[in-house]
Amino acid sequence: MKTLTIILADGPYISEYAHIAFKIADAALKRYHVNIFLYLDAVHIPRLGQSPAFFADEGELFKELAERGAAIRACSRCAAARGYSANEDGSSRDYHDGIKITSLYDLPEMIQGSDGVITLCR
Amino acid sequence: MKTLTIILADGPYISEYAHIAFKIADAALKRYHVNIFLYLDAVHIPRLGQSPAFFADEGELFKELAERGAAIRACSRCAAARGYSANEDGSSRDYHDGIKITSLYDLPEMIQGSDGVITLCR
Amino acid sequence: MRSVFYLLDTAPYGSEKAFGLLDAAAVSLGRMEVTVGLYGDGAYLALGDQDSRALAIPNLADILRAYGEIRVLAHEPSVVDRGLFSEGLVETAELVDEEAFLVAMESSDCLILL
Amino acid sequence: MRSVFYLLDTAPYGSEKAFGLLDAAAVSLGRMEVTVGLYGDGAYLALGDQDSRALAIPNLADILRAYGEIRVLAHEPSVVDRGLFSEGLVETAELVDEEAFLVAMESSDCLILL
Amino acid sequence: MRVNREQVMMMDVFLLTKPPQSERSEICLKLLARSERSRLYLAGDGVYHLLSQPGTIPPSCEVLASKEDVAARGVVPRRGAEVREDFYERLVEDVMEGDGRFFTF
Amino acid sequence: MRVNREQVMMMDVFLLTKPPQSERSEICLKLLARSERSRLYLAGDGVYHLLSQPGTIPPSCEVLASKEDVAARGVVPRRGAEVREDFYERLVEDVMEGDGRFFTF
Repeated sequence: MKTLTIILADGPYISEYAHIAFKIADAALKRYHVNIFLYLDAVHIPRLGQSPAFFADEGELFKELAERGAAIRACSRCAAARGYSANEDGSSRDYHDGIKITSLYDLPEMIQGSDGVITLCR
Repeated sequence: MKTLTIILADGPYISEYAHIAFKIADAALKRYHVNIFLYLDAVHIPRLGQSPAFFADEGELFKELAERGAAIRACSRCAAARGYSANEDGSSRDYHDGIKITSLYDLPEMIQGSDGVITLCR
Repeated sequence: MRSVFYLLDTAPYGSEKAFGLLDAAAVSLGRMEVTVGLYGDGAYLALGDQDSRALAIPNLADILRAYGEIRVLAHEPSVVDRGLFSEGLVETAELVDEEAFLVAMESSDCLILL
Repeated sequence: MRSVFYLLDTAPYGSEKAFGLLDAAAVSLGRMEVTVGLYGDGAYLALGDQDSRALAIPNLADILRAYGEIRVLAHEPSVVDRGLFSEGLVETAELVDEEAFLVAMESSDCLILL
Repeated sequence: MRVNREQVMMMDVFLLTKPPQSERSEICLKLLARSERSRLYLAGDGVYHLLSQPGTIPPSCEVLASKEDVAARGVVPRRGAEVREDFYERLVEDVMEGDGRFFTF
Repeated sequence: MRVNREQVMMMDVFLLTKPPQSERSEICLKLLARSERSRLYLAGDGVYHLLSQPGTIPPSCEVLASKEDVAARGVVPRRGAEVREDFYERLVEDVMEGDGRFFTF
């Protein structure tokens, strides 16, 4: 199966890129494997307990992508800086299930093994 | 005592504005009352448990400003969207002490009562 | 501070800034004289036929219309550069030249950009 | 993907993007051919005499120097427009004209912008 | 969805989400002008390019735009474009199955 | 710190943190050009304005720059400027005690 990697760098709501990434991943998961790497402010996306008044809850949407098989990984340096701590297996009590905090070395690994790479940020 | 209001809209680390605001507030608190309104992504600034590898912990710095008397308020809509819930008194279990989640109506109130207003964002 | 100028220089929908700026302008009404200035990509906010239902986000043109007390100035050179001059624009937006736009910024007590 | 082009178009220090981009480029070495392209305000990263100790942030020019295997292309028109042409630039940065810059983007398997 | 391989071959694909006056749009349009065969996907603030002067986007370039983004922004296309509801399905297909180059801006 | 009231009166104060090619810098410089008496504070990426062509900032404008930001970015000022360690103290003083206008970009 071919692989698509999406790289994000913005948090949810402030820009629409988390949501555009969701729409791309949603379409891609029907036929392809999908990786999503959360870099810089994008580590805020999988946070539990988001309650936006006017937008869809991006955390829930990304959880759904993970349930459907997307490999979603957040940069450990960026996550730690912003207050998200990782358990030994990379999961986080602040994150939705299935989304892991991981090393930046996963980024080139994802890129190298991909047939398509899309970076979205402001 | 004269009042300075600082309005922020970026999260910590991704831009240097949280840190510039700290330096301005640090200087201003010697002679003036300081308000800081955290809007949009700036509601991430007072989060507990930040552990940046290469920068100062902005959460700790803003806690210090609050201890020195700065009134630091975060927009409730923006905070709820991003997963920060408020207790009845406006405090949050996710935030450093002294920083409150409040209504956007505090913003014009702060502006109206100020002798200087500085907005910093990307 | 008795008057505030909110300057919008980013396009609506692509970021939360336009919505956040309008929300801040709306809650400032009654307390202060409020001007919203549309400059650069902020000029896109003036497009009249916005329909954001499929994005499930509030219609920002309708917010402009709902708060008629907000003075909305659209910077004409920005409007022209973006090919918006011949488009239908929101009725409450006032097209002003650069001089008038800068004078409005200078004569407000306080400038806020998001 | 066997080659990656990281495009930096924002100034260093003002945002985390320059640091994040260099970090990503550094960890990509060994796995892929890595080019960092400095375009627009990204050209400021090439200034040679950076000293960020007072900001307590890593020196980004030194990071460029430390990873000599990264091919660093500075877009000449961006450098000239910013008055950097006569400044001392980081030794590992290669000044290239627009044609060469675009060709390098086109010939990489993958383009990443932050 | 069936793919016509001939049609997809050697087609350069661009995804653009930035408005016309941005520097990233400018780079995108430079690369687009150099491509012999191209398809441009406009999403988010990229749909404002549909208001541009004729000629900014090469006439030979096929343009697709995201329907909900065009509607939200109140854009009436001044240039021929397919405004599609299945925009993201088409984009993904092109990114994954095309063998031209792909760029996002 | 003692303040010379005469000196502070009717001085327009600008804080600029954006680099020269940005649109916000452009607006700031337009307002600066219209001011009869001005002081420009450059912090963050604003210090890159010290590399600008002479004439971009009005010659009569007093320019102050944040020392740590100038050093970090490796900027050698091409224009007369006070590169100060007490930059923020001075800025706050001017914002709070001046009775000209104040703008941040």
